[in-house]
Amino acid sequence: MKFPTIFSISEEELDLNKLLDQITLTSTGAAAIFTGMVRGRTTRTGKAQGIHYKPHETDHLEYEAYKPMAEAKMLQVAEEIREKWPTVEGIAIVQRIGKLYPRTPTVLIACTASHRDTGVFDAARYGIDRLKEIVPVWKKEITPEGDEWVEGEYFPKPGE
Amino acid sequence: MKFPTIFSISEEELDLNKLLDQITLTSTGAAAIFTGMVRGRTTRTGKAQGIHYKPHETDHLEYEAYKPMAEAKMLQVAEEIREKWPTVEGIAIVQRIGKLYPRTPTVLIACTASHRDTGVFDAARYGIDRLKEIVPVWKKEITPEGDEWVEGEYFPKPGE
Amino acid sequence: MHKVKIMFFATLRTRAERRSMELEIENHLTVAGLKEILIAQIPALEASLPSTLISINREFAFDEELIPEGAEIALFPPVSGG
Amino acid sequence: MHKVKIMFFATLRTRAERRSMELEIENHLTVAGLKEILIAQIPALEASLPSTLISINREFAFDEELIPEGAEIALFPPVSGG
Repeated sequence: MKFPTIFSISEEELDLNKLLDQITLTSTGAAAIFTGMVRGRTTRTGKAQGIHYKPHETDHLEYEAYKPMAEAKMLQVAEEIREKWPTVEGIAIVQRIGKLYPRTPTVLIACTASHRDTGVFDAARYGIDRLKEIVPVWKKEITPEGDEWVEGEYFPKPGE
Repeated sequence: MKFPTIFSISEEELDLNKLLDQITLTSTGAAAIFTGMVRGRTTRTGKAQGIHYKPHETDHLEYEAYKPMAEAKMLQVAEEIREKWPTVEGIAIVQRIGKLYPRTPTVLIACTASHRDTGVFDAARYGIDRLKEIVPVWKKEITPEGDEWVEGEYFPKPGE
Repeated sequence: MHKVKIMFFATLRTRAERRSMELEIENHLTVAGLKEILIAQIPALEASLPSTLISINREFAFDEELIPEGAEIALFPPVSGG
Repeated sequence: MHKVKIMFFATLRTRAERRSMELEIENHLTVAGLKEILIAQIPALEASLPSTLISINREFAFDEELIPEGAEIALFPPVSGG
């Protein structure tokens, strides 16, 4: 059987209903979906997952992508998910780019399976973690204090 | 601050975009969403989470709920989530009832937080597991071979 | 004596052949006592009683509990939503 | 000699003050060799080079790798999507 894999860099609004429908098969009984949104207000201090945080306000984010490589790496993330969780049926990985304001969903990773105890939650979590490591997308943060490119800190190894 | 909690038994189509929007605050940066769908074809054999499976086809499911108690128990699930994961911001728990056909989303549990490493995935997983234990909703399965009520096997303890 | 409302869901509704009933019960009746009365009135309920859940005023209830005046009672099998 | 296309993204684009360029390079040039040439042409790149990722034909590339003919090369900082 051929399982659906959706991966794209898009300027369109994310439509969760449509994306979920596209990865739902007759045998599907469960979906785990992660979405990330633009935070208008960040209160965390310190460092987590390579990002230094200090409390601040965000007016908006400007996302850019190296589109053909980003889509190729999204497909790679999907293939890694299928290797680790062979029970996963459909996978959707979509990154929205452009000028995005607080509360707007920017990224979606969704995995479906026949049952919920098959690793779908872990698979979606792995998907967003990997996207933030190897998919060439960057965001510039526009705050009341000025503009700044956000940089990750993951350095891919040969073969990634 | 007052965080939004949505809980309902509904006969309407689940609108993921709308539900996500309703639990997204200015401080929100991450959402983990679980949805369950009607399986038209089940291939699992054996027993998992109290349900005996044998391979079969499903024409449709008919859901019924003891609505006021179900909504009260959904609110309880949300409160349990907030106690275990105090960083969770918004929570949505919606169970659709009525006659539902394969590929149709039947239930949604969504948790939002400022960042994804705050337990949102675990919180959503806990939410669906608890819903399937204590929220009084039942489904009748209509198959080519006949109709059968599906019964869980969880017996709530005093105080649940 | 006081009156309570009893509702039946899913397989219990099928067995009881009704959605709900009203019942006049004595004060200080326990959940266990109510079960005996119900089985006497609706013998079909007995077979599924070991796997029947009971709620009083929308909270799960247990054998030793007393049934308060005007209680909203429900009988149903272990839940299977999702 | 052969021609390659080089693209710059995010902070690297800002530093290089351009989105892309074409470059005539000798055969058997390594990624490390390319970096030296680029720094000579665009000195502003040097400061961020330790945290610059390089891709060749849409795969991450590393110092010892040879640059194939007609390669599509990109320079960018560690990714920050999501």
